[in-house]
Formats: sequence, C-alpha cells, structure tokens
Amino acid sequence: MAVEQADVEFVVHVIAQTAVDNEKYFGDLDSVVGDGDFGYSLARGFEIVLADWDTLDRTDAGTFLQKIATIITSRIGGTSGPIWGTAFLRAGGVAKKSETLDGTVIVEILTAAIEGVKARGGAEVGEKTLLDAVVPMRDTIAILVAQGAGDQVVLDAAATTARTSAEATSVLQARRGRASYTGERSIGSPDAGAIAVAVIVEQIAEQWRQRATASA
Amino acid sequence: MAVEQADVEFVVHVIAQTAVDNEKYFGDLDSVVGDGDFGYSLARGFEIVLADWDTLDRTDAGTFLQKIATIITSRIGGTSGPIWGTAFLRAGGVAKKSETLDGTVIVEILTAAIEGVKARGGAEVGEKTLLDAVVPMRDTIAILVAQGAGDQVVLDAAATTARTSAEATSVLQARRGRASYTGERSIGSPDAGAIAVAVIVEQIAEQWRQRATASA
Amino acid sequence: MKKFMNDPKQFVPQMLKGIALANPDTLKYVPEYNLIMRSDAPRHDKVSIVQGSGSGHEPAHVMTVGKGMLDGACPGDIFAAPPMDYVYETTKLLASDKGVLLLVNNYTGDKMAFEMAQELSEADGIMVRTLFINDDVAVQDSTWTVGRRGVAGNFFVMKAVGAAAEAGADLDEVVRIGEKVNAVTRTMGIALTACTPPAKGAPLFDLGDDEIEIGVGIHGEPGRRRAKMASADDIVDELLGAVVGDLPYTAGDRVALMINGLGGTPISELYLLYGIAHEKLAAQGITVTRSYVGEYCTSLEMAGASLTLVKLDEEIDGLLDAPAEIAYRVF
Amino acid sequence: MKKFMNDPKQFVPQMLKGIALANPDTLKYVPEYNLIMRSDAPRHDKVSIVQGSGSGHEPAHVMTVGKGMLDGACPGDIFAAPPMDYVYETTKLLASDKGVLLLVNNYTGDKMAFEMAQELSEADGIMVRTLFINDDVAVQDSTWTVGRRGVAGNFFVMKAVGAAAEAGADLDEVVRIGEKVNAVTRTMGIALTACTPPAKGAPLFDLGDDEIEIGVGIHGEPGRRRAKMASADDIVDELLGAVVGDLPYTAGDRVALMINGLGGTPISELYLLYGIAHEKLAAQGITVTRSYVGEYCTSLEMAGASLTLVKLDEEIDGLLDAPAEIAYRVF
Ligand SMILES: Nc1ncnc2c1ncn2[C@@H]1O[C@H](COP(=O)(O)OP(=O)(O)O)[C@@H](O)[C@H]1O
Ligand SMILES: Nc1ncnc2c1ncn2[C@@H]1O[C@H](COP(=O)(O)OP(=O)(O)O)[C@@H](O)[C@H]1O
Ligand SMILES: [Mg+2]
Ligand SMILES: [Mg+2]
Ligand SMILES: [Mg+2]
Ligand SMILES: [Mg+2]
Repeated sequence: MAVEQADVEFVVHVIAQTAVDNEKYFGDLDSVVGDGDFGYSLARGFEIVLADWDTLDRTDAGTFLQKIATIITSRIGGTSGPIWGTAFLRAGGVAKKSETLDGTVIVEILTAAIEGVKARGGAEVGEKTLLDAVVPMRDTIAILVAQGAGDQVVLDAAATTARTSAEATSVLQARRGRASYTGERSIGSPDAGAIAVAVIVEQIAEQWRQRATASA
Repeated sequence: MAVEQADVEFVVHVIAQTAVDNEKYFGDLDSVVGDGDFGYSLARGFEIVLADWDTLDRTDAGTFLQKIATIITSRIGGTSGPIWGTAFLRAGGVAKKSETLDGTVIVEILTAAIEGVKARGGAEVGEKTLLDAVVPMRDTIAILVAQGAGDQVVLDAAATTARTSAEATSVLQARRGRASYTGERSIGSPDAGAIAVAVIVEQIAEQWRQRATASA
Repeated sequence: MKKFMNDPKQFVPQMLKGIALANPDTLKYVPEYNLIMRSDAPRHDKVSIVQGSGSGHEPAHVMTVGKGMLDGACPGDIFAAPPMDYVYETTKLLASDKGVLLLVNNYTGDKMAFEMAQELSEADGIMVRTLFINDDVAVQDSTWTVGRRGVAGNFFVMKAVGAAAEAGADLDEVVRIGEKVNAVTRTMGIALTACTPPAKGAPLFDLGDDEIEIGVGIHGEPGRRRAKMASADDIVDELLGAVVGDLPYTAGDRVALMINGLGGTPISELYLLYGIAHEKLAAQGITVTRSYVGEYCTSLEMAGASLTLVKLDEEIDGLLDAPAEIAYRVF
Repeated sequence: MKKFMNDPKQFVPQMLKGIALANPDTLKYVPEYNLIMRSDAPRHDKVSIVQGSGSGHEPAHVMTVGKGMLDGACPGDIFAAPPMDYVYETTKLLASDKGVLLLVNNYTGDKMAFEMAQELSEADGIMVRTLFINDDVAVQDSTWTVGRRGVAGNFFVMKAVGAAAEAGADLDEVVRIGEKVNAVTRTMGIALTACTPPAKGAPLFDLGDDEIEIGVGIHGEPGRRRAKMASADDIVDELLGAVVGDLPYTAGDRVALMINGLGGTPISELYLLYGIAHEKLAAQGITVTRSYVGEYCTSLEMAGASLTLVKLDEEIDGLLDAPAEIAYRVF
C-alpha cells in the first residue's frame, strides 16, 4: 500500500467532516462522565478546516498536516486542542521528512502522533483515553502493512480494531481527563475520545471504498 | 340570639385552628394568581394565638378580641396582617362598648370590622377580596337576626352565603392585592381570602352544632 | 423542592444570622423584628433610612444595609410584607434627630404596614416620612388599582437617598431626592422559570419548557402575558420597548442601565443581555454612562432578568458615585 | 433549555462584549483571543497576572480583571480550556518587564495549553511562570491521576498574587505567595441540580428531585457520590468534614470561610449556609475572621454551593485586605 498527497487530503477531509457531523453525539458521550464539550470543541476547530479548505497550504503533505495542526491549536480548546494539535503537528513532521507515503511511513506517522499525544498529556494505554483506540489500530495497520495487505483491507481492519478497542474502554477506570475525577463511576461507559476515533476511522474506510467504486 | 364571652372565645379558637389546619390549602389558593404566602402568614399568626391561648387577657370579650389583634399585628405580615389585625381591633372596640352580645351587636361588630378593613386597604365590594365573602355574610346575618332566628340557623345561613359569595368571586377581576397585577388573568379562580372566610365560617357553624350536641 | 435550609420557618432567621455573623463589626441583628441594622445606628447627624418588604429578594434589602445605603432593613417572611410591629419597632430603634425615611416598594401589604407604623411613630414624636417606589412598567397604573409595583429600580432610590443622608441632607431634601430618582426610573422583568417559596415547597406557577413570562413580578406573580422562548435580541427588544416608551426616554438622554438577575440566571447571561441592550439603546441615541449588572432584587431562585433605566443628570450621577459599604460584597 | 442567548456559538463573545461595554474606561476586549484585559496593561512596574480556564464560571475570571487582581483573562468556550494560541497571544500582549504569571486551575486541558504557551513565550524572551491551583478535596490526589482540581478557592490565590503584584513584588515573590495561599486553601462543592451548556442544550447529568451530588466539579463532572437531599445542617457537616479534615484545620486556627454559589442558588441560601458553617467551626475552636459569601466560581446555572477554608496569617490577611477594583460589582 502507498498513498498520494491527495489521499492524505481526502482522509483529513473525512476526519473534519465527521467531527462536524457528530458534534452532538461526541458531546453526549463526553457528558456521561466528562463535561460534555468534546463534540463542540472538535466541531469548532474542524469547521474552520472545512471553511478554509480551498486556501490551505498544499506545498506537500507534511506542510498540509502542520497547517491543520495550527488551525486546531488556535481554535480548539479543552484537552482536545493540545492533544489533536500535537498529533497533527507530529504527523506532519514525519510526512515532511518522508519522500513517499508508503505503508511503513503511514505507520511511522501514526506512531509519531501517538508519541506526541503521550508526551503532551502524560497518558498511557489503559487509562481510558483515545490512545486506547489509536494504539491498537496503529498496531493492526503495522501488521497488515508488513503482510503487504491492500489499502481497503488495511482500512477495514483498522476500523474494526478501533471500534472494538473503543468499546472495550467501557470496562476501564479513567485515569486521565475530567472523567478521571469520577473514579470508579467512570467504569461502565466508553471513552468519548476513543469512540470518536472509531467513528472517524469507520468513516474513512467507508468513504475510501465509495471513492474507489465511484472512480472505478 | 345572644352569645356569651365564652362563645366569642370558642369562635376565635375555631378561626385560629382552621387557619392553622388549612395553611397549605390557603397558600395554594393564593398562588393561582397571587404569591402563595397567604396560608403561611395566617398560620404563623394564629398558631401563636393557639400557643398563648391559656394566658390571653380575658377581662372582657372586647379586650380579648383586641389582644388577638395585637398578636396578629405583630406576627402576621403581608396584606393579611394589617387587614385581619384591623378587623379584630375594630371588632374588639365595639364589643368593649356593648353591655350584651346580642344579635344586633354581633352585626355591629361585623360592620365595624368591615369598615376597618375598607379603611385600611381601600377596597370595596366587587374588587375580589375577602370583603366579597364577609359583606354578604354580614347582610344575611343582619336579616336573620332581625327575623329573630336562632343561632344555628344564623350560622348555617352565614356559612352558605359566605361559600356562595366566595365561589362567585371567580368571575371578578382583582382590583386589589397582588392578584390585581395579573389583570384579566385573575378572572376564573376565586379569591383566596374570600374562600378562607367561607371555610372558616363553615367550620364555625359545624363546630357550633357539634358543641351543642355534645352538651345536650 | 431542593434548597439549602433546615426548616422553612427558620429560613429567614437563619439567613439573617448568617449575614450578622459575616459582618460582626458593621451590622447588628435584632431577631425579634428580623432587623439587620448598622451597628452605629441611629446616627443623629443623618436621616435614618429603613426598608422593609418581604424576604426572598436578597440582596434587597438586608444585604444593602451599610454606610451610604440603608441604616436598617426589617423584612417580613418570604414574599410577605413585614408585620406592622417590625416596622414600628425598627423606626423607634433607628429614630434619629434628623428623622427617619421609610422606603416602601408599592404593594398593598407593605403600604399598610408602613403607614400604620408611621402613624404610631409620629404619635411617639418621631419625625417620619414614607416614600413609595413604583418603577415596574409591566403593571398598568390607574385610579382603581393599587398602582405600579416597586421592583429592582428601588436600588437607585436607595443608593441616592443613602448618599444624600450620609452627606447630611435633611429629611425634606432626602425625600425630594428619592422622589426625583423614582420618577425617572423604569423597569420590566421577564421570567424563564417560576420560583418555589420554602414554605410552599412547589413552584408558584407552571411554565412550559419553551415558555417565558413577560412582565413578571418579583413575588412570582404572573406577568403581562406568557410567550414562547425567544432569542436574547428579541427579549431585549421587548423589554426596551416597554421601558423606553414609558417615561419615555428619548434620543439625547444619558441613562444608567441595569440588568438585574432574578436569582437563578448566571451573571454570564446578564452581561450578554447588558451588551445587547447597551448597543440597542445607542442605536436609538440613548447613551448608557452607568452600568449595573448583577443581582439587585431577586425572586428566590427564579431564572430571569429585569431591565431598568434611570435618566441621569449631574445631581443623580453625584449620588450614585458616592461611596457605599454594604454587606453584599464579593471581594 | 431556556437561556438568555442568541446563538450558542456567540454565547461567550456576546458575554465578553457586554463586560467590555459595561467597563469602557477600565477594560479592553480583544475578540480574537476572548481576552478581557486591563486597559492600562501591561504595566512594567508590576508582574502581569493572567488567568485562562473555560467560560461558564463567571465571575471567574473575566469579571475579576482589574486593579489589584488580574491583568487579563482569556477563557476558552464554555467548560473548555482556551486554545493554546489565546494564552500565547495574551502572554505576549501582557508581557511586562517584571514578567507574567499564568494562573491555571489544574485540569488537563488548561495545563497543556498554558505549558505550551509558556514554552513559546519563553522562547520569545518573556519571563513567564505558571502556578497551578488545586484546592478541591473531593478529588483523590495520587501519582497516577491528574491531581486535584482547581475550584472556587482560586479566588484567594488570585486576590493574593494580584495584591502582591500591585505592590511591586517581583515574579519569584508573587509565585511564592501564590503557592503559599494555594497550600492552605481547601474546597468542596455540592450540587442540587445539573447545569446545561448552551451548545449541548441538555443537562450534563440527571439528578432526581430528592438527590444531590456531593463533591461535584465546576464543569458538571459528577462528584464523589450521589446522596439523598439533606438538611442544611447535615450538608454543612459533610462539607466541613471533608474540608477541615484535609489540611487539616485545627482548633486555634484563624480562617477565611467562603460559601460560593454555583450559579443557580440564591444568595439567601448561601448566607444561611454561611451562618451554620461559621458556628460549627467556632464549636471546633476554629475562628472565622474573614467571610466571603456570593458567587466566585460558578457552573453556569447549577444550583449548589461550595465551601472553602483558607488558613490565615498576617501576611495573607494583608493581601486579602488590599483594595481591588473589578468588573464584577453591584454598587
Ligand atoms: N491526558 C490525555 N491524553 C490523551 N487523551 C486524553 C487525555 N485526557 C483526555 N483525553 C481524551 O480527551 C477526551 C475529552 O476531550 P475534551 O472533552 O476536549 O477534554 P476536557 O476533559 O478538557 O473537557 C477524552 O474522552 C479522552 O479520550
Ligand atoms: N386591599 C385589600 N383589602 C382587603 N383584602 C385584601 C386587600 N388586598 C388583598 N386582600 C385579601 O388578602 C388576600 C391575600 O393576602 P396575602 O397573601 O397575605 O397578601 P399579599 O398580596 O400581600 O401576599 C387576598 O386573597 C384578598 O382576599
Ligand atoms: Mg470534555
Ligand atoms: Mg399573598
Ligand atoms: Mg405576600
Ligand atoms: Mg472541557
């Protein structure tokens, strides 16, 4: 598998659109044991991404991703601003240094984003954050890329892993973010950020398929 | 018909007990278009009357009634304090000057109380206040007393008139008290003060009968 | 009903005790008459200013006792005018050589209690004047009604007479000032929810999830009419329409603008309303030069707000500028 | 949901505009960064004090900007830490020769935004320190959590560092004072109702008609546990038990006692709680010598209250006594 800059832009567009479309749903998820602003925060940032879409700097995929990071950092508040901003910033950094965007580089990009998030927020896997969806997803992608799987196969598997892992956060006790203040009461509902990741990756997989069909 | 001081005390006791027993009901009536404090105000004053009952000055019926007026004036707030206080004060004034408490004097007492209330609050019949129950009741009593009717007959008729007149305040628009601020919206529910008068007079008639039966 | 309280009958006394404990140096509490008074009152070099009215409107009036404002407040129970005795005894306790001014929001119960107290106090040789405040434009004024209600605009009268008294004005002058400020002050309120008196335990009226009550009184009395919930812009238009048109306030006027919270509305929303009203007034050529945003006269925990305008001149500016030290404070 | 607003997205900007319009002489509003700042800032003879945090806690912190308190506040949207850029740009705008102190309530989002901003500002050559406030005893503190939350007690830190900065203290000294006050300040809150963020349009949690949430956070985060509604006496016992036992405060201590309203609770109930708490502390030999009753740090229109204690000494007394002039004012 290998992707073009246009594919990166496509994926970012799906992320942005999904965040905007699910404002209410993501907010409701965050209000179970959090403070309910997650959907609103993401939507306010990504609607700027969509509004500015045509004028974004497209020099290369890395610059493009870092431009997204800037918008997020300046527009998204809460925990999500620094977390998602750092993820895009680090992703862009790796993309910039890479000649091609093959499967290995995609895995590297994801890993850089994950490390950025960990460094920024101090969370580890198992603490009931979006890392609990992103890290297993990255692992799945890494395995399939190593096996030489095709892009749709990789994406479908990524979506499945993200969904399963996100749902599995239900049994965890939150150790990070506002949800952690509720202690044991955070057990029993999934993490809002993890579910958001699952929804987004499902959308990416689905729309990737539709695009392929449409252009076929 | 003629009554003793003990009868006056009996009637006052029924008034006090009825006010305390109906705190919630009278308050609810007042909250339809008023501010809901009528039941509370009356109950707070008359529960002192009951608490101090045994130590009240009983030199004569007039002094007794004026002592009740003092308690009301010092304990009841809102519109009801001055209105009911003035009524008892004026009633006591007439009782003091009268040798006996025959039917004519009872009518005089009621009239003095009514005039006091009118002077104090500036209301006339037809403005949707307790006067709309008390004045017709006083008129009924006056007619029956002139006809030489017995006490129970007078009381039963007084209760009926008070009830009918109180219910009839429903069609009136309030021109006095807090209910008047709602203008036409005050039409359609009876005046709290008028209904309270009806409930109290019904209790007096009923308990007068029971007392007679018990002592017979 | 969920309220921080023990027994409804102890609601007012326990609140008053809290005020007294929080202000041990400046205030005195006389439980017999629900009286909160300046500990240095009466001061014979100034007219004493007394307010009564029901409880449930805090900070009005027990928390606005202090230098430059009230000398004492003797409220009744929740939404009930004080018993006449409270006012009479308070007047005697605060009788100053320069006299006593009784400030009364214009309601039947309050009017009677204060007039009776004035009569009795005058018989005792105390110099007493009574001043009625009636700023609420929601209520029609006519000869056969009890007249307009006194609502949040009473703050301006209280502040002005307080400043005048502190400066040593005599009773006639203090009354003149109070009447003058009352005459240029107009208010209208709007409720988003009803309120629940502790002793009643249930809301005073029912308001649907998308309904508001326009022209509501401060005792949970229903207002002019019920309407559908509307945007802040539309609500400000409604309130300004009623208030501006009443005096009327006209282009070229300088005004004080108050957005008063009724108890349950957060100050964020009050400032939001303030900004909108300020700009809409400017568009009509009416300049806001003094702003008041917060809770001045509430209805327990009712969500809602009232809008007050005061037409300013140099004299009123001076009185509103004068320092005051009251119990209701934040820092 | 019934709120005075036009569009949820304009809630915070329209509120900020109202604050600016109400305080034209003393405050400046920079819409790009939700910034309310002193119009005379930065003053190079004093350390600049900046607060961020989410909106919905008013008067914290946009209404506590002014002489003797904050130089600027750049809140995020309702309950959301400000985007990092707001803090960074604010720090640059308010950079004083004596440095900038960033006050941060200890939440993940705020912490990250302020730390990133500090890094960038320092790279620009600005002297910046960050001080975390974490007074909430409801939250367990341990190495694997994000630590305690900053809640209403932040007022005391803000007031103390504001006074120190105004008096000319250098950045190290201002930080020392802030840390000292934070170290002796403890708070716990209780909710009677949930609150409704404008953009969400529905309450953040469901609370039964007879239920309360003990140890609630100021963002509608559920608390330690849910309980049945109780008397004011019992509620004060619960709050005092948690707060007094934590530092602990002991017999012989002199303290400031704050009863903070969470937004929807009227001040009458707050004073009622105050009186009860004051007396219960006295019974334990703890003397309240400074009282704070009102709204300091709210959760939109949530009904509820928090109780804060600060252990006092002469230095802290002096700082809390110092004059301050803030936008949140009533008279
Ligand atoms: N320290 C952290 N590291 C990574 N992700 C986190 C961290 N804390 C919270 N999150 C994620 O952020 C989500 C909440 O985001 P948001 O609502 O913007 O934050 P806040 O708690 O500041 O309101 C959580 O569901 C979780 O997935
Ligand atoms: N001016 C008046 N004269 C006589 N009775 C009045 C007058 N105004 C009100 N009332 C009576 O008082 C009752 C309300 O009493 P209360 O609730 O104590 O007064 P408030 O309106 O001050 O809350 C009314 O139902 C009416 O019967
Ligand atoms: Mg959140
Ligand atoms: Mg009433
Ligand atoms: Mg009343
Ligand atoms: Mg948040």
